[in-house]
Amino acid sequence: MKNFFGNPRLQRYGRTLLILLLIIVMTGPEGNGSQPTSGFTGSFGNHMSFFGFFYPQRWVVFVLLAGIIYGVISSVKLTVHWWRNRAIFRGDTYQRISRTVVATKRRSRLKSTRLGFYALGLAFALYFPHLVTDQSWQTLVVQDVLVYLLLALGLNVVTGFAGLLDLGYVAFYAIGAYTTAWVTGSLPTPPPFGVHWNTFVAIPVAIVFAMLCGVLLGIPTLRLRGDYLAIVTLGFGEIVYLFINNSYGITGGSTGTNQIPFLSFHLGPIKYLWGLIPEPYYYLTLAFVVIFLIVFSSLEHSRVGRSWVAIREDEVAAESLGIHPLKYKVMAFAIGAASAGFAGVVTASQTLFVTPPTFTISFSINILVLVIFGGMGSIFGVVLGGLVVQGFVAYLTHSPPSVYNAADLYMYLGALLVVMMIYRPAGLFPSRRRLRELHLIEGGVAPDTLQVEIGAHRVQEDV
Amino acid sequence: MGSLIFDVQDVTLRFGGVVSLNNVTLHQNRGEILAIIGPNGAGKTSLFNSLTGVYAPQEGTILFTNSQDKSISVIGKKPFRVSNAGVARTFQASRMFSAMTTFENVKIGAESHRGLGVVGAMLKGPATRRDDRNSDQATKELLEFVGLTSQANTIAASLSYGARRRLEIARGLATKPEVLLLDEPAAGTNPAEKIELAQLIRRVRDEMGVSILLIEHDMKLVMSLAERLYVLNFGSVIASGTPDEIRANPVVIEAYLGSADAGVAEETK
Amino acid sequence: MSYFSSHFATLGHEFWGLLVGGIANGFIYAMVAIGYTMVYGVLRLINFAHSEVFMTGAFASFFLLKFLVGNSTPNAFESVVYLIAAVLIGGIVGALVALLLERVAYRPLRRRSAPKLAYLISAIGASYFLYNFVGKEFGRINLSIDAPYTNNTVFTIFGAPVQTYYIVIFFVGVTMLVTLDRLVATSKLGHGIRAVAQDAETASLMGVNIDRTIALTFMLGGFLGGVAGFLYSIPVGAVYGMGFTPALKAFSAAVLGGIGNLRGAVLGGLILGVVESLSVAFVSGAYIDVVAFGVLVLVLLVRPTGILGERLGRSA
Amino acid sequence: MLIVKDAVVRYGAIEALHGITFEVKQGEVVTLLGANGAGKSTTLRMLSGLHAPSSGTITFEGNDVTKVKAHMFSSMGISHVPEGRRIFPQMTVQENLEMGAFGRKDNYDEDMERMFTLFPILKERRKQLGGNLSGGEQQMLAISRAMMSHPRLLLLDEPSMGLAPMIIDQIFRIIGEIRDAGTTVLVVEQNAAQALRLADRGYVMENGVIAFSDDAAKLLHDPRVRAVYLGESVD
Repeated sequence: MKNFFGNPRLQRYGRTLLILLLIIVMTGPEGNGSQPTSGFTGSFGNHMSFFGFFYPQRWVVFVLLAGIIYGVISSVKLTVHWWRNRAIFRGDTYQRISRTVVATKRRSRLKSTRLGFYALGLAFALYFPHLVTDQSWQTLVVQDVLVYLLLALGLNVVTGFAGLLDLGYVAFYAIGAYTTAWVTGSLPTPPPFGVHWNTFVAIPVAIVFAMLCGVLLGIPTLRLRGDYLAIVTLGFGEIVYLFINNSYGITGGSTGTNQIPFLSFHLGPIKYLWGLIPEPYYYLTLAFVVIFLIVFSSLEHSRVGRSWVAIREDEVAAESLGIHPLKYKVMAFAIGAASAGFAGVVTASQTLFVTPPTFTISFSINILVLVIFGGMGSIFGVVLGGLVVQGFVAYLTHSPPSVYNAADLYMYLGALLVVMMIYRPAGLFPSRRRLRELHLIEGGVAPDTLQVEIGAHRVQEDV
Repeated sequence: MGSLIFDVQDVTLRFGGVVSLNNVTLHQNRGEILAIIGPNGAGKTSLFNSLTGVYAPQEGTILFTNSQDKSISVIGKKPFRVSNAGVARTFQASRMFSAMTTFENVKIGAESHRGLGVVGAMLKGPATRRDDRNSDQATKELLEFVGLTSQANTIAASLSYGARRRLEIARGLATKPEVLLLDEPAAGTNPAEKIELAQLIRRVRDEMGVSILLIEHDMKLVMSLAERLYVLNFGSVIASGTPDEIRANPVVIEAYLGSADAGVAEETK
Repeated sequence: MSYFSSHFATLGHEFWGLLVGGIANGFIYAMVAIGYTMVYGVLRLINFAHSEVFMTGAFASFFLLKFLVGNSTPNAFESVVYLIAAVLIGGIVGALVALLLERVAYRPLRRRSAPKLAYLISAIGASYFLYNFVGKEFGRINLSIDAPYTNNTVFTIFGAPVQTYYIVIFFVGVTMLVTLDRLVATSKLGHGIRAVAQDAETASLMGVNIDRTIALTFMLGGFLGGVAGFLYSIPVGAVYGMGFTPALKAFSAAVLGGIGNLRGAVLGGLILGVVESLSVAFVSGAYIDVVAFGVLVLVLLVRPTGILGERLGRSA
Repeated sequence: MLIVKDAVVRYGAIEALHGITFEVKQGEVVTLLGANGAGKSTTLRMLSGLHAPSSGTITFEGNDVTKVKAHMFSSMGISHVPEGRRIFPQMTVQENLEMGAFGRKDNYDEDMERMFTLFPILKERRKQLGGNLSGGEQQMLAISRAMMSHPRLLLLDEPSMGLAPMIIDQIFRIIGEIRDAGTTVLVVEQNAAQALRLADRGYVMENGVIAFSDDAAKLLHDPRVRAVYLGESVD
């Protein structure tokens, strides 16, 4: 009997069935806790139905869908098998490593392909507003895609480059947005020196503020293990939320403010005002994204970037070479914070209002999904992944299909995170280096930096 | 010559009830190739870790003196500070950055002592570029020195044992140390690689003027390389002297082959 | 000066009442903290999804009590039976959810010895999935629990009323914690858990099945977490995101006591509960959640190994 | 009793054992000798399921155990005293011993008493934490812990590591007693002379292969053994 259930094929079918059930449930109608058993006792068509199990038409649709997906996946797999030499295509580490070694030789070619992609992408992005003239769409692209990309690029420095999990990322975003409101004199707190400053002034102020908070939070916590950092940042995010939501006299409390002025430019004869039309904002934010891309790419390939990789791969060895791990971690953290603060200015100056509900912890998770989906540590991957995920989310927001409820977004994002970690932990468009690291860690060749032991009592003996 | 580079006095290191180093006193002269030998579990790596700031012994003093006659006390210093003072090391189970190329590994060593320079790194200013070129140059020279030029773009994890050892030496040298600590550099290498390794270690001392402190199990290598040795057993120094003195010391033979071996040694002669 | 004196006056006035409430909360934190500490012991990981175990326990008890109590007023015997049933169902569902988490979000990663970052992300994903899923299925509103008893003042301590609710918590909490402590200290399963926590490889040489032990560890922690969820929800009701804040506090409690240390988790939970409760006199209600976080940061700064130290898998 | 055929073990990309073949007969003490990194510990880890061989077979008492998981070995009659003792540091001496009997369902009080007679010092320390014992005491505890499962084959990994000569003598004496009581022993040692005087046969490993083997008495006087350890050339 045990052998029967241990049969891998059976297990695979079982798993597929489970996933199917889950999808049916997930896309089913909203449930109702005050009549929890109505699905079992009530009529089938009743929309109080428990778990949406009793919708036969859904079953048919999803069995068909699952069949199609299964078919596509298996045929792709078969093609890959046929394409690669079967002998090389075995799963053990040794060969995975040799494959990645070969892969580096293709790197230069890859680089030029990537540049080509960027050029094409930029051309498309520049032309985009002419393609999609619907203003609500344009607004969505600015607010739900481009700003998210800025944030994802910043978080990628923290999580991707330095390998630190920052779940309170949203707090720095909030700090940026509220600093904008403060500097422009839109909060109950008087602005600095009593002057209602131009929104552009908020940019440096917000960056410095966010960075400072990042450093202050980072110095005590970054000494600790990675999982402690995650939970402390989580708590920090919650505190910032509590603060902005409750300090009526300082931040406007739960109503926030909607008094932030338009972005404007006034230098001698040159005047420009970003008004209600989304297009100018689109180009401005796009420019910011491009700047982030360039700056963070050169950071990745600099001495600083290499030091992060060294610390990530083997902190003990890095330290023995004279690299101060804490300093570099704090710096990654501060750069991430500054990016989020900057994105906060961008958002606040576009939406013209800031309210606490934007800045819940869930938002950090959303950004994390973008980084993970594309591939931690790969700027190219984060941009591409961010475009795919946020583009899809924007589409769902703009014209939601009947099975989708906006409130369920985080259910899907959470599931996506788990699925990614199980099947594609390096992301869909991973950086070669990250992929290599992952294979080496999983093959037991490289140490896992998060695994650094703490208690000296565990160091029993050196051999 | 003659001045001390490492001065270790009465160092004791404990983990719970286990005494890893017991009252260890030893010294290394500037420019010397010194070896520490001893059976498994004798505390050799603990000593290395204490010399580089990884462990902080409960008792004793460790003084490191650089060529400007500036002394620092190692105990209680973080490893990166010890490294910045001029002590480089390799690890027993070599700890390269396995997912990086050989070149990148060494380059990290060459760059590690500079300041942060984030803004420069983001904007790629001329000073940053110049620094980068200098590090590239230094890296190239070091790879040439250890004979890894042809494998500069290989991923470190796929190097042979011998090449990994040389890579670690190059990476350590890139930090411009005054003393290089080698933890079992010959482990896992084949006889031909061992000979090359011995030559390399001697060249490091002769051509770069870096003192060498060595832990090694391969006696042939140690005896041919070291000018002086200390023998550790159960955490204490049980003997010291030149290779010939050590070879003839019955205490050492006993530590290695067991208590009855003085007899065996005679019988085999 | 007058600021503090007036606050201390408030504190003096309500001290005993706050203390009783604090200890009650402390038991709940302790029971959740145990889950963190046990999983941490065997995997060296914070189980980010533990908050959802807490939540599902509350929901399970909610449904059971809705079914059992409905609009009736149970007599004394029924009250006790219903209460035990609710505790059990909360615990069992909590344990099952914890087991599910281990299977889905942890085990596949463990099989290929993934880096720790992957576990954290996977657990966070699972947590977000679970709580939004529950929100979707049972509505995003607060469901009030049909308590199987009437909340009377049973007796008073220095003028502070001790209500039925507190008695229930003390009783259930003490029973659970003592049982668990004995279980881990003396049973074979407990020995296995402690051995895996201290040295998994050697434990396997002694014949301990690591996979099974880890799964059981999740279930034990899940059981207590689920029960805690039920106890917590009696006065405030069950709602889909309810796990987040108490779980964060419970984690702080675990760190405060020394993570990996069972008794430390209990001690940390009680201390945190009391400190938080007493600080009501100084901190305005909206910011009361910040106190636990402040304690966490303070502990991490001053003594990251907690009060009793990180004694992985030690019984006492 | 135990037959290993062409076993290959890899750590990631590195092959640690390049196909080794040897056997242990009922009632023997067999020793595996060799310099550091020769693959001795890896061999033992393979024999107790901690590292499955990527090819080759292991047969124990006629059963193929090549793919058996680590936690099954103790109930099959193989006990492993790992390198560096690996005592559970936060468990008392008594609890450590109880862990050794984890797989047993019968009463093991008698065995515990036996261990306490073998190593009286453990009885004195039975309430102390394993992590607070001295190195020698830990080694004694590790051996008695392994004996608690009543193994028919005992695997010992460097029992003399880091210990003072007097303690080493005592431990080897006990290993002899264990053999006399009917347990087969496979011991990995650096302390070659001690091990060879106790053992019936010995295998000498070099760079992941078995270089040569012989009766212990002959190996004791074999210059090649000395060469392996002291790095002298064999004339």
